[in-house]
Amino acid sequence: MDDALIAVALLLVAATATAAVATRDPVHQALVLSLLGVALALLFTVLQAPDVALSQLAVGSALTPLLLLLSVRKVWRRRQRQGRTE
Amino acid sequence: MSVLPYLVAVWVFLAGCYGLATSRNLIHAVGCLTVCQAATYVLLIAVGYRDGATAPVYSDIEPASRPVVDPVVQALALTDVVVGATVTALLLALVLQISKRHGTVDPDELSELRG
Amino acid sequence: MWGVATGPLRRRAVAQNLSTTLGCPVLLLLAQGYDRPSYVDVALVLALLGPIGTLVFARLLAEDLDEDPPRAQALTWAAAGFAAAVVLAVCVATEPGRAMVKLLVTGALLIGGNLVASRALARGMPTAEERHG
Amino acid sequence: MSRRVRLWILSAGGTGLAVLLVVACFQLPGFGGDQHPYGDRAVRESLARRTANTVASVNFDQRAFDTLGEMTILFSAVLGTVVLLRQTRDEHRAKPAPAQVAVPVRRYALVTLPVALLTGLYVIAHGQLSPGGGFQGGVVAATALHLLYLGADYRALEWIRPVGLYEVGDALSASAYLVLGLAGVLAGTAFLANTLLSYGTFNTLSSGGAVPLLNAAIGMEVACAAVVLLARFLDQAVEIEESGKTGKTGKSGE
Repeated sequence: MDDALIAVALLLVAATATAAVATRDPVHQALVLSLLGVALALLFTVLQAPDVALSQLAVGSALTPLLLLLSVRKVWRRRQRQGRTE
Repeated sequence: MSVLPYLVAVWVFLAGCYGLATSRNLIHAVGCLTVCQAATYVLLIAVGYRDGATAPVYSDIEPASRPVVDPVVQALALTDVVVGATVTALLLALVLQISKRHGTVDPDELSELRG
Repeated sequence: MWGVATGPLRRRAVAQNLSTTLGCPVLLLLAQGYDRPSYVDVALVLALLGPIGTLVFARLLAEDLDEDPPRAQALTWAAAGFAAAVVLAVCVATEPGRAMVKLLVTGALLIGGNLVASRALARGMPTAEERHG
Repeated sequence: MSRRVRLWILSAGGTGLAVLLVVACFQLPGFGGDQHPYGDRAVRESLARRTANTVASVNFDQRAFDTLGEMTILFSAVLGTVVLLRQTRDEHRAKPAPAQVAVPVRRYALVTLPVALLTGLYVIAHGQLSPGGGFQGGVVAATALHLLYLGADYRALEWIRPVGLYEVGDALSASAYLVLGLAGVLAGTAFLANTLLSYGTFNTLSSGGAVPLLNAAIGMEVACAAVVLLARFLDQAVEIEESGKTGKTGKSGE
């Protein structure tokens, strides 16, 4: 039972990580990365590491996507303004 | 089963490296770097796991009543998760500076600029 | 459900919301299965931060989502029902006390947050949101 | 060097690395094995010092010096971000238009904000007992504050969050950690040695000697750090405007 759960969680993490790398658009990637955070948290819980799961959830579900999206928006706004001035 | 977690960590790490090397957008590259970081956490936690054990937290179980997994690697991983996020923020700040100075976030165009 | 890592933006956003709603009950069940009440903290934090994450996406991607608002009412309600069922089942299994209160808070946060986030994505709101800044 | 050549070099290197890593995997002790000499010793030490959460004991007691290093990385990362994202001379601030937020979202944010702050504090305070601790709780509390940005708008957030104060808090908690460590030296033991305070009763809030104090310092440090980071990024993304000619200077080669 434990082994099956661990295997499922591991494959989930591997699949999500591959999807995160394969997603080229940073906005879409931010969404996949927040999924990866949840998947990692599940894996850590199954591997009996609730502390690390908590840490990963705190960072992965809101903080990292927010930072990524804000950077994307800043770059995008700058490009828009360049388009207008040139 | 006895090497599957390690292999998954290797796979995630290599996938992250591939994305890092072929990325056409620095923000995407930073995202790939976080995937690489995730691989190290998986490896660390997998090394510390013990069959049939539980977490080394004794607030709700009696000490020595159940076998526990290795707390040392968990401590390493947990600090690194949070510190890694701030380092990601630092990298994103660098990306923003690059985009401000050069008007692009594509690493290929950047190397052309430098000549 | 995890295959929704592909597809248009709106499908991804809904999937991200659903991942919280389904991941949290799984965490509760795991806590019950391992007989470790302290694991409930993880579920509590996920129930708290998951909807915040979705709201972040809803806020910052407002103009992209406005073009074709995602509609997944049936799916959302199904997931919320599943979450409620799991929370109730786990509540029945624990004796009343602090642990029960924690569970109920988790459940309320999870379901409320999920519904609000889903509606924020779907723009079914009294006032239309405008892009910020 | 063209893209294709680079891709070839990458695949060659990647294959080599993959082979080495896979070989290394098979040399590792098997997954789920029973051999954890360091883990067993850490658990024994932690129980001797009456800290229920062994992970917190490793972090803030047995390897407290290592955590000092991690904290330094965190602090310098925040410092670097603040320096990189400061407002330069060719930028000016534009007041963002007040955003209209849907009523349910606002209500949800207002209800959840205190709950989230409380959860953050709970996770920090129970760090030495149940899963959690300064690192996680700090991030949760910092994220909770930003519910205000989601529920109201940016100006409401600025009103409740004077960034300067949080920068000071960041520095203060970093030095609090150092002072707690130096207290050990002054008392005649080693730096960051957990010998000054009594270990307390097992599984209560004040157990574990210096662990709860160091934990609280880290919690405050991380919370302030996350708030400052997000504030800088929000400033950049929402408020700061450029004068419009910066993009072109780059192309002439700086």
